[in-house]
Order: sequence, then structure tokens, then C-alpha cells
Amino acid sequence: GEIAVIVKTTNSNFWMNVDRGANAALEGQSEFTYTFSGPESETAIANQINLVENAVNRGVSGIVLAPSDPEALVPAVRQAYENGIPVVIIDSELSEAADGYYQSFLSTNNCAAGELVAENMIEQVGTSGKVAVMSYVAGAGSEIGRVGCFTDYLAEHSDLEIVGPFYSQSQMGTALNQTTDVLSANSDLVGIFGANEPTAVGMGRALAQSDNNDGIVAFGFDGNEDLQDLVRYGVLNGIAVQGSFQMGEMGVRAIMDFLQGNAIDEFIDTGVVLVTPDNIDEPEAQNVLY
Amino acid sequence: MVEFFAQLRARGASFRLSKGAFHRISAILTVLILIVIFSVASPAFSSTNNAMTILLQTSVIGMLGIGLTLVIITGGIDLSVGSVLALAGTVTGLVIKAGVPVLPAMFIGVAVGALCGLINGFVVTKMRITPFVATLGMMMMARGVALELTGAAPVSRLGESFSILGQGRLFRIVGEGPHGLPSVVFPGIPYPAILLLLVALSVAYLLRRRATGRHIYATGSNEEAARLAGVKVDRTKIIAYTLSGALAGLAGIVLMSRLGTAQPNEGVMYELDAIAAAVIGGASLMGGVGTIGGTIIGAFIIGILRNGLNMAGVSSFIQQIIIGFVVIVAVYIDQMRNRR
Amino acid sequence: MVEFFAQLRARGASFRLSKGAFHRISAILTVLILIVIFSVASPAFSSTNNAMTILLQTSVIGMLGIGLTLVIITGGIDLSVGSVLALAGTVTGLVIKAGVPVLPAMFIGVAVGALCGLINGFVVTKMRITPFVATLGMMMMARGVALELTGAAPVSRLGESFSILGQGRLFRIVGEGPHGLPSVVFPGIPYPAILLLLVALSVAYLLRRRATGRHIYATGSNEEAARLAGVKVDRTKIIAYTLSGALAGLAGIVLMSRLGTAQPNEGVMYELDAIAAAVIGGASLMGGVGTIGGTIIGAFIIGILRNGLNMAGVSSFIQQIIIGFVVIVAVYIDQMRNRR
Amino acid sequence: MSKPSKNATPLVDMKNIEKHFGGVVAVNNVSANLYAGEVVGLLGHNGAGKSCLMRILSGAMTPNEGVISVNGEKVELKSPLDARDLGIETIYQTLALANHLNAPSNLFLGRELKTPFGNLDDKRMLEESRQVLHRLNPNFKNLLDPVSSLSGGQRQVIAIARAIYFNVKILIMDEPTAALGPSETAMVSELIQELKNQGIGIFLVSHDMHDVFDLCDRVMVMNKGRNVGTHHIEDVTKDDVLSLIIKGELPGGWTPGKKEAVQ
Amino acid sequence: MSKPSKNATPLVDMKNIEKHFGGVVAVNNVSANLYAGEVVGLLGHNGAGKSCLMRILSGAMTPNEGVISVNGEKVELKSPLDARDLGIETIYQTLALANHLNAPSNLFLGRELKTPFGNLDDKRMLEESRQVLHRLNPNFKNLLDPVSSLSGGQRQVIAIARAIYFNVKILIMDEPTAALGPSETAMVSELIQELKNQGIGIFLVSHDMHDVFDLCDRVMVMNKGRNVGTHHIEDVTKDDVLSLIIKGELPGGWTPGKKEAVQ
Ligand SMILES: Nc1ncnc2c1ncn2[C@@H]1O[C@H](COP(=O)(O)OP(=O)(O)OP(=O)(O)O)[C@@H](O)[C@H]1O
Ligand SMILES: Nc1ncnc2c1ncn2[C@@H]1O[C@H](COP(=O)(O)OP(=O)(O)OP(=O)(O)O)[C@@H](O)[C@H]1O
Ligand SMILES: [Mg+2]
Ligand SMILES: [Mg+2]
Repeated sequence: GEIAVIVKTTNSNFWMNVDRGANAALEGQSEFTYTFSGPESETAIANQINLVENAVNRGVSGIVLAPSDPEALVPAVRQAYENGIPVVIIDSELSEAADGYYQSFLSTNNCAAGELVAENMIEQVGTSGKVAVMSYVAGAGSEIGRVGCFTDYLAEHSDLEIVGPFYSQSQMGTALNQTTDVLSANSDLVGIFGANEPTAVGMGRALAQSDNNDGIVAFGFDGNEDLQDLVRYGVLNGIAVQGSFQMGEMGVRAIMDFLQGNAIDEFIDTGVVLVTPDNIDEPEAQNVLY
Repeated sequence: MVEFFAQLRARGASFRLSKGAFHRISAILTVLILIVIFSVASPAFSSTNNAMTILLQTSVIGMLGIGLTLVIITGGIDLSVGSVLALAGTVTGLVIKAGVPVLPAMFIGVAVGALCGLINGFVVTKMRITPFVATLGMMMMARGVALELTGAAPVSRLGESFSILGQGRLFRIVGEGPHGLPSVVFPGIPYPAILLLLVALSVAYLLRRRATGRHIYATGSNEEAARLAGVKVDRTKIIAYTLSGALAGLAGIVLMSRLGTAQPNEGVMYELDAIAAAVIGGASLMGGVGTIGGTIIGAFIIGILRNGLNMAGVSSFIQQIIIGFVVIVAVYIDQMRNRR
Repeated sequence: MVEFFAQLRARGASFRLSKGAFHRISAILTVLILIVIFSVASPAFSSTNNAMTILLQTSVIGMLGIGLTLVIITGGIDLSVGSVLALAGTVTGLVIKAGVPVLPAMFIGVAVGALCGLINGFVVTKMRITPFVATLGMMMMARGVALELTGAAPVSRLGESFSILGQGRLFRIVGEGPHGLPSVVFPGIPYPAILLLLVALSVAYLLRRRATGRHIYATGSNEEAARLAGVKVDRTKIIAYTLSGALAGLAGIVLMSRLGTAQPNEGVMYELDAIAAAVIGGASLMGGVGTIGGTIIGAFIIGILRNGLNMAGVSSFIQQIIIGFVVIVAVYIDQMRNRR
Repeated sequence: MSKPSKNATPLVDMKNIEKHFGGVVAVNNVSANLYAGEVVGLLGHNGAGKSCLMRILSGAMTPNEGVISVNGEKVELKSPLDARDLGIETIYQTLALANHLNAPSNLFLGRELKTPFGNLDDKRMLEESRQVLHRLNPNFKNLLDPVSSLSGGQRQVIAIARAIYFNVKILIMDEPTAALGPSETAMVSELIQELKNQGIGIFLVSHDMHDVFDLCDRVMVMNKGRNVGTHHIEDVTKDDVLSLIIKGELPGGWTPGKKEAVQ
Repeated sequence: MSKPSKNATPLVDMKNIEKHFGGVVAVNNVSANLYAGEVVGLLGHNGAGKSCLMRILSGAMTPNEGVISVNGEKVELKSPLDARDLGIETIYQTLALANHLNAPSNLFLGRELKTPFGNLDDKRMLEESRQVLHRLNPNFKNLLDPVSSLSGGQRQVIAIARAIYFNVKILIMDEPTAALGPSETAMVSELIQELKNQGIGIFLVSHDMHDVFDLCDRVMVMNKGRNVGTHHIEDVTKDDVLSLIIKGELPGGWTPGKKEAVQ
């Protein structure tokens, strides 16, 4: 049967990595096939609902879904349930209205990841000064947890002053420009956080190209080659990497297990690893990097 | 003598009909071809269930497209509909949160959309700014306000009644299946599709049978001539933009009701789909030409394409390429037709 | 007699000057006002360093704006520049990955952009499809191809030499600071800004001093008249679209070189900034009117606004509202001027 | 119709009208009047300011200076609508037609006939247009085609029909026959006579000296924006008028004919 | 100039031209010819198809049927450029000017004067335009204004200047004087005489019978798309032509004048 993997957007390396994971899960068997789809941006929620409805209409065997919105996707998931299609949620939570309509939830806890970065930030810069937050799309599900918990943690555990957040709309060039401007406007900046892949890359480039970046502690999020290089060169002090590959792989496995009649866990943590220059070559980091 | 005039009128009428019919037939043909191709590619495509899904999925773009058709006929354009949709939806959500009942809150949402349109109309007519720029400005401002009002967070938990408009269905028949589980006999006609039909009929009536509609065409055809003939050109344009804004507001409420939450980030780039629908339906961006029927067909061409490509499991990158291509080809066929 | 003609010409020249100068002065005034406001709001704004940053940040929009100015003068529009920028950049990246040296790879990138523009031109002229729709289709297709080619993943590790164009600077002076550490005396003029200047000068020369430029204006002013006068209208339009595509390709390479990575998702909505720059600079979407100087000033108004608002730490939602508002006001002032 | 007495209230009285465009003075301190049942010919070289003066009277252009009175009352003509409400109808030199609409829609544009429910009464508009157009040009048949596909003369006929169909008191005709064939021109001349007999005042802008001398009671000549003379048609010869048009003054040694010049 | 002999090769020979628009037959199996140094007047009611026939000859419209020969050689006129290369210049009824450009730019549009480096030679274009425009209208001074701000007559003068400035062999004038004042009209008449003496063949579309009889060697009348008669001007009277225009046939009992009709 067909397993439909529906992510928040296909226009992103992070989600394409989920695709690679899903592909890997299906290797060595022929019972299942999968389709991979997603809207053109993480904010196009209505389009994601359309994709779920379309999958239900064509009678797929199972759905792996990364919901863009905790509430908006509930009716669609319920519709799948009513049509006897098992659903596994990955990455972001659904509201409790959907309890019982899906089989399992696999995720990195975005909030915990944000707090992890915040904790390391305080460790390295101390408890006073200015920290800039370079975010991506305002109000996106993962952004609320990741950036929200980062700033909350700083507010609770330090006197660090937040600059921003700035939103790059996941455009690397915009992140580059915004970071450059923030750096020149705030010569007393002590730390900076880039909250997803294109934003972190743009931020890293701005730091590398800037003349007054001395001593700024920088953390990024996600872990493609560019970000790995930025960590190696010491531009970034660390990157928080989620197991996106794992999310795809384990999500599809969970569906297959369920369809084969095995019991599956209600919650599976796919984890987050803080990759730093010290541990970048260790297996724990290499497992999640892509 | 009488006979001659009868003949004359008949000739005129038949000419009109034949041209209109020609247009319709060719566009409907495109729709049919798409349906046949997709039915072959995926058997589930041609199910009643999916037909209703397409109706539902197309209704938002259809409403935006109708508003845009009015503006396009006057020779203008409205880039702000996507943002206005989001603003109207979020204001509705916030107002409900503040304790206003759902129905009045929805009217407030439509009013917010109409207000944005009214401002567009004023900027275009009184400040004499090209519609492209005026509505580009509104596009940025409306989005900014929607994000600022909500702090970019979705407005959730709006209650069951908020979802009825977007998620309810007429004539839904649920029978009893085996094991006592429910089984859907007829999925029902989605409310948004019914709303779309009502909107289409009223706007078509406005355009064809009312002086305002005639003035909308005249303004787009030759603004100076219309002004000299005593048409209140500014007023006519303001009406068109205001209606476009109000319909964007309505579409926003329908969409947010479907989502069950009010999303300040929704509707990005919807204006392009809506414009494409109007243009595929035969509206001319030079003004003076366009029909509601055409726009509806245009919206369905896009809607069916999106749905069918998804059903057929085409990669979303390839989908973009195909849709871009079909938009051009559909308009090309329309041009061919007009050139006879 | 001779005297009379000298007078005549002088009158004409002075009239021309006074009108052009008027335009420039008012637009430059807007720029100056912005600079004063932002300097007060943030002291770092008026540093040499930041001035160079603004030059750098504006160069991409400036290049796109110049291309769009050509197309807009012909009475068209090009919505595809943002996507073409991404396609050209990713193709360059992929070609470098495949082993082609940087410089030829960059030429290939510009050629890809030019090809997209050429296709736009053909669709507009030979298939006679409204520019809005033709380039909307290209916008979708180019983005789809860029994503499909790369699987939406950025093309990384393109080497040092790829970054020179976007990150290098002319006349950079680094002195010796205290403790023997380097200290930047003059940050240097970014290469992209120099490239922008070269592009602006060549295109301005084309528009003012070459027959092709005159034909671009004539085509936009009255296409039928230009055709009857023997102007190869189709050829003229194709040139404009091809140049717009090539400049989008160039802008893509500059941007990707600045990023050090080829991003298939880059440049979304850049077309709107570029169009805004051209229109703020006095270009008319009805065709026949527009200058390169004006567009450059328009691009800087937007660039300074973005930079200054970031520096002043204004919330990005409020930024959108302000930019939308300023676009309308800037164009309004331009209109006032023309109405005398 | 006898010449109106100098003491009757003029239908239109324009005083000291001025209009500038940047440095160009299109209309320079011009005064003119028009009595009921009178045809005043307006002549002048190209660019003399005739169309500008007429556009000012029809509300399509606002003057920089000057006062306009209609029936002795001072009026402000801010838009074509204001002029229309006073019974001023205009046939513009650049025919003002909406190209995508058909002849009846153009004819009734801005004052559509409606059914009791306020809907457009397209049927009645078609019949009415057929009648009025048929009178001007019996060959006019393709009434339901968009006017963009009609010939220059057919378009002109629609513009004329639009001006006379409604309750017109003051008619401005800016070169109405320039694009017309001989039979259509004859028709228009007849029409002017008829309207005049109904007591309508007409300003006729024309370059055709024959027409002007055939139809007009008075003739007014503009030269470089100025009014260089208004004369009863009996007082001047074609050569006098030509001299006014070209040189801006009467030939040396000119004396009025039987009667005194009005001004 | 003496009447050209019937046996010389005509400059233009159009045979059996047809042009339809949907159901409308604008030009119906029309044949016409033009000899060097000859002025052929083209008359007809509004919508008779005159402009269409002329547009076909100027390459702006492609006929559905028919053959066109220039200097005895069959040609295909696919674009105005093709016609121009054969020395066919046209003054269009709807003046074809680019409104945002000034007079010299319009005059030289499509064949700009250039410096040796291929740059535009604006200075020389201005001087040349000044000369040619001055000849047609000595009052024409605002040469550097965009033509949108010029009066109808000034625009017409530019259109005429554009046609005669270059090496014209066949000139098509579609109602060139309709918008012109009397002095400008006289100038154009003179010009036509002069061009004719230079051996240029001219098609003159006009509604002005006086002009036609003053200037033309032959007159051709169209009625409802058909050519209803081509006659030497000496063979017909104004009333004959009027009858052709209106009824499509000569008055009953008509016999040619001193000489036989050409066709
Ligand atoms: N909108 C405008 N902007 C600038 N100048 C204008 C405008 N309209 C007219 N003019 C100028 O005003 C003057 C008078 O023009 P007008 O059209 O009244 O002349 P006219 O007497 O009607 O000439 P014609 O016989 O050619 O129609 C001309 O010099 C013209 O260039
Ligand atoms: N582009 C077109 N599309 C459809 N019909 C057209 C088109 N151009 C001309 N016609 C029709 O062809 C016929 C002839 O038009 P044409 O312009 O040649 O007339 P004309 O003899 O020049 O008249 P006029 O004296 O009014 O200028 C008219 O009936 C007109 O409606
Ligand atoms: Mg005039
Ligand atoms: Mg004609």
C-alpha cells in the first residue's frame, strides 16, 4: 500500500531530509510504497489540509504528517481516522482535540531544543548583555516552541537583553542582511541565535563577513554542510541538530509496524543534539548531521 | 420594417451568444480534458467525495477571483487580497476571542476587508496611484497589521460554531455501515461552495444588469470617455476595490473557519492564483473585458490541476512547473479564440 | 534666425533639465530625509561601514530593478525575476560542483537567466500573452526547475573563489590597531556595488543613446504607432525581457556568491521590491516612462528603509507596515510632481 | 430665426477665461457668449486654443481664471456631469467612446435606461439607439458590435447621437464633420439647422469655411490663445476671416458690413 | 504633368483585394492602380473600406485575397517595414504617434539618424525636424515637448512630415487635412502638387470634394467595400461622384466627358 508522507513544505532542505529518511525506511521490502508531498511554504496551512484530504480521498494505507498548525489539521486527521487510515504525527504536536485520532507522535521537543541552546548561551556569555534572535517565519508551529522557549529561558535565568526577533521568512539573503544590520547597530552584542537552517547560514555568513564580530557567541539550528563548516571554522559556537532523517525513517517504520499489527509507542523522541567544534566528529553528532 | 429589426436583433443576439458560447465551450473543454486525464491517472479522482473536495478547495480562490475580476475589468489590479484575507480572518478570530458571537464577528471581518478595499480605492482614485503600487502597499500593510495584532501567533480555540461555515455540508447523508459504524452515502455539498455560487450569481447580476456593472466595463474600456460621458469613474472604481476587499474578507473567514483557527500568515501569494483564475477565464489586464463565469471556470482549472496532480502523486516541484505551463497555455488558447 | 534656433534649443534643453532635475531632486530629497531620520534613531547608521553595507544590500534589488525598468518602459512587467535569480544561482552552483571553473560557470548562470528572459519575450510577443501572465508562468516554472534540480537542498562548498564577487571589496584599507591587531580604516567598496554602477551606466547608455533604447520607449508609448513606423516591436520587447532575465541571472550570482551557497529558495517576492524600486523612481506601469537613475534612487529608498529600520530595531511587522506606506507616499510625491 | 437682441440674457457667457499648461498659455483672457437659437462658429489655426476653450465649457477642463454664466447665473463646472446637468452636451474632437461596449451602451453611457426594478433596459436602449442612429446614417447596422470595430465615421455618428438624444440646451461640436463623408456631413448640417430652430445654442468648432458661412450666425476667431474678433457673419467675408485666422487681425482698411460688429 | 499613358507600368497595381472581419466584408474584390506623378482620390461613405484598402497597401493589414504589384513586380507586404522598403509611406487616419516622445523622435522613429559610432544623433534630428516642420507650419515651436501635449493639428503636421521626409515613391494620405486649419490645408495642397511633380504617386483619401477636384488626376469611389468606379477627373462632375458615393452608381444617363473612363 501507499504511505503518504506530508510535510510542512517541500521547499526546504530540512523536510527533504525527512524524505531521505522515509526512503531509507522502505529499503529492502516491497509491500509498501510512499509518496512525499507538502505545500510551497510552512504557512500555507490550507494547502496542507488539501493534501491530507486528497490522500484520504485516494485511500492511502497510512499517513505520516508534520502538521503546520496544531488545530487546523485536526479535522483532516479525524477524516483520515474515520476512513480507517492510520496517522503518525511527526515534528509538531496536534492539539488535544485530535487525541485518539492518530497512532503515534514522533518529535524533537522544539521547546526543549530552544532551552538547550539558551542554557549553552548563558554558559558562554554570562548573564548580562545583548543577545539577538534571528528567527524565520513568525508564528510557525516549530518557531513558537523553539524561539519562544529560548527567549523565555533567557528571561528567567539571566538579565540578557533580547534584540529582535527578526524574521527572515527562511530567506538566506534576508537573514544575511538583517544580521549585518543588527551587528552594526549593536556593537555591544554578546550572543546571537539563528533559529533554522537558511537563517543560521545567512547569519553565519554575516558574522564571517563582518568586521566587528569579535567575541560574539553564535548558535545555529539544523545541520547541513554549510552549518557544519561554519562550526568547524569557529564562526558558530554550536548548532542544535534535530534528527530530521530519523523523523522520516522512524515515522514510516511506525506506520508499517502498525499496519503489520504490531503495537507502537504513543510518543517517540527523535532527539536533539548540540553539535559543537568539540563533538562534531563524534558518532552522536554524525548520526544526526546530513 | 419590423421584420428587419427583428432580424437585426437576432443577428446581434446570435453573434453575442456565439462569441460567449465559444469562450465558455473552449474553457469548459479544458476542464473536461483535465478531468479525463486525471481520472485515468488516479481512479479516486473521479469519486463523488473528491468532487466535493475540489468544490471546497476551489471556493476560496473562486471568491478572490470574482473580486479581482471586478477590479481587473476597471483596468486595475488588486495584489492585496491574500493579505486582506489574513487580516480579516485574524480580526474575526480576535473579536470572537473578545467575546463577540460568531455571526456578528464574521460581519466585522467582512467589513474589515471592505475597509481595506475602500482604502485601496481611495489611494487609486484620489491619490491617483497606479493600482499595482497602491495594492502592493496595502498587501504589505495588511499583512503587517495582521501579524502585529496577533503577535504572529494563530488565534485558536474559537469554538465549534466558528467552524460550521467552513466545514459544514449540505445534504450530507450518513448511513449505517457494517458493525454499526457510520458510512458516508453522500459526502454533502460544502457550505463554502454554496457561498461561492451565491457570490458568483450576485456579482454576475451586478455586472450584467445594473448600471454600476456597465460603468465598470466603461471605465476599464476608456476611462476618459467614461468620465466625459458623466460616469462617476472614481466612485465606480472605489466600488470595485471595496467589493474585492469585502470578498477577500469573506474568503478569509471561510478559510479560517475551515482551518478552525485564525492564521495571520495564511493567504501568501493567493493573489497570484486569483489573478490567474480571472485571466484564464478571459479577463484582460488592459481592462474592459472579463466575466464571472469565465473566472469561475478559471478557478476550477487551477483547483482541479492542484488536486489532480496531488492525487496522481506528482512531486510538488514538477507541479509548479506544470501549473506555470498550463496557465500560459490556457491563456494562449483563449487568445487564439479571440483572434478567430 | 540662427539665434532664434539657439534659443529654441536652449529652451528645450532647459525644459528637459528642469523636469528631470525636479524629479531627481525630489527623490533624492526623500533619500536625504530618510538618512537624517535614521541617523538620529541610530548613531551607527551614518558610519562609513554602514554606508558600504547599504550599497552592498541594495545592489541585488538595484540590478533586478534596472532589468524591470526596461520591461516596464515597454509597457510590460516581469514577475519572474525572483525565481530566475534562484534558478541562475543554483545552476551556477551545480555547474561548479560538476567541475566547471567559477568564471565560466557564472557566465552559464547569466546565460540561463537570459534564456528565461528570452522565453518570456517569446511568450509575450509571439504567443501574445499578457506579460503579467507570461512571467507569472515563468515565475512558477523557474522556481520549480530550481527546486527539482537541487531537491530543495542548498548547493554548498563552492570554494573561496565563488565568494569573491559577492564578498570582495575594492580599496579596502586595513591599518594596524593597538596591540598589533588589524583595524579597518576603510571598509572598501563592495564589488556588487561597483557591478551595479557598471550595469546602470551601460543600460542608461542603451536607453538614451541607442536606437534600441528609443524603440523601447516608443513601444511602450504607443505600440501600434511604433509598429507602423517600422520599429521591430517584437524584437524590441524580446530584447527588454532578455536583458531583464540576464540581469536577474547576474543578480542571482551576486547574491549566491554573497551567501557562499546556492539556495534554490532564494529571491521569493524580490520582484515586488524591484517593481517598487522602478515605480518609486518614476517608471509608469502604463509604459513609455522610466529612467535608470530614478530606479537606482528607488532601490536605495527601499534599501535604506530596510537597513535603517533594522538598525533602529523596529519590529519586523511594523517594518512591513512602514515600507508599504512609504512606497505609496513616495509614488504619490512623484505623481504630484508630474501634475505640476 | 432672427438675430437675438443684444439685451437678452445670453445662454452662455464666458468672461476672461485663461488656461495655462506650464509655460504654454492655451487660452488667454478670452470672453465669449452664446444666445439661444444661435450658432457661433469658432475658428482658428491649429493649436489656437479652440478645443481647450470648449473643454472648459463642457466641464472637462478647469480654467485657471475666468467666470462662466449660464442663463445669467454664475456656474462652476467641475466635471462633465455639472455641465450635463445644465443641458450642455459636447461632441469631442477626440471621440470619447468606450471601445469594448457596443453602440447603444455608449450612447446611453452614464444615463442608462432602466426597468422599474433598476435593472438595465438593454432592449429599449437598443431600439432607441437604432432610431436615432438611423436618422443620422441609414447604413448603420452593426449596432451590437463593440465600437472598436467600427469605422471612424460610424464612431463619429455615435458621438453625435449621444449629444442630441438627451435634453440638450447648449451644444458644443468640436469638428463634428471632420471624419464624415459628404452625405453624413449634409445630415449634420440639417441637424444643426433643426436644433437651432428648437432654440438650442450651438458652438461649432470647424476648419471648413463653407460650413461655417452656411450655418453660423456669428463667427469667433482665436489666434494663439486670444480671441481676435467676434463678428456677425453678414459683416465679414471669407477672406476677412482667413486673415483673422492666419494673421490674427482683419485686413487693413476693413469696415464692417451693413451692421456693426458685436464686439 | 500629363496624364500617364495606359501602357506604362503602374507604380502600384492592386488586384482583387479582399478583406473580411468575421462576417463583415470590409474590402470586396477591389482592384486599383496608381501611376508615377499621379494623384488618385479615394472617396466613399463612412465605413466604405477606404482605410482598410490603404492599410493593406501600407503593410499594416494583410488581405485575405488579392495580389499587389509595385513597379510591375509582385510583392508581399507583411509589415509596414516591407512597404517602407518599397518607398511606400503612409499618413494614417488615426495618427500613429508615440505620445511620450517629442516631435523629432517621432519623425525619425524607426530610422533614427546616428553618429558614426551608432549613437543617436539627437542634435541633427532636431535640426532636420525643425526644417521640415517649419515648412509645413511656421508656428510650430515646442519641438521638445512630448507630442501628447500638442494640438490635433500639430500632431497631424508631424505625421505628414514623417511621411515626406524620407525617400518616398508612393504616398498614402488617409484624410490628411481633416484636422488642419485653412492655412495648413493650403500648405498640404501645395505639398501634394510639389510631390506629384517630383513623380511621386499619391493615394489621397478625403471627404472634401473641393480638394479632390483640385488635386486629383483620377478619382476612385468605394461603396460598401466595392470599387464602384474609377474615373479621370475630367470625365465626372461633383454630382456624379456624389451619386457614386451615396448610391454606388452614376446618375442615370451619364456619359463620360471628353475622354473615356479608365475602367
Ligand atoms: N493637456 C495638455 N497639456 C499641455 N498642453 C496642452 C494640453 N492640451 C492642449 N495643450 C496645448 O494648448 C494649445 C491649444 O490646444 P487646443 O487643442 O485647444 O488647440 P485647437 O485650437 O483645438 O487646435 P486644433 O485645430 O489642432 O484642434 C496647444 O498649443 C496645445 O499644445
Ligand atoms: N479591426 C477591425 N475589426 C473589425 N471590423 C473592422 C476593423 N477595421 C475596420 N472594420 C470594418 O470595416 C469596414 C470598413 O472600415 P474602414 O475603416 O476601411 O472605413 P472607411 O472607408 O475608412 O471609413 P471612414 O470614412 O469612416 O474612415 C467598417 O464597417 C468597419 O467597421
Ligand atoms: Mg482642437
Ligand atoms: Mg477611414
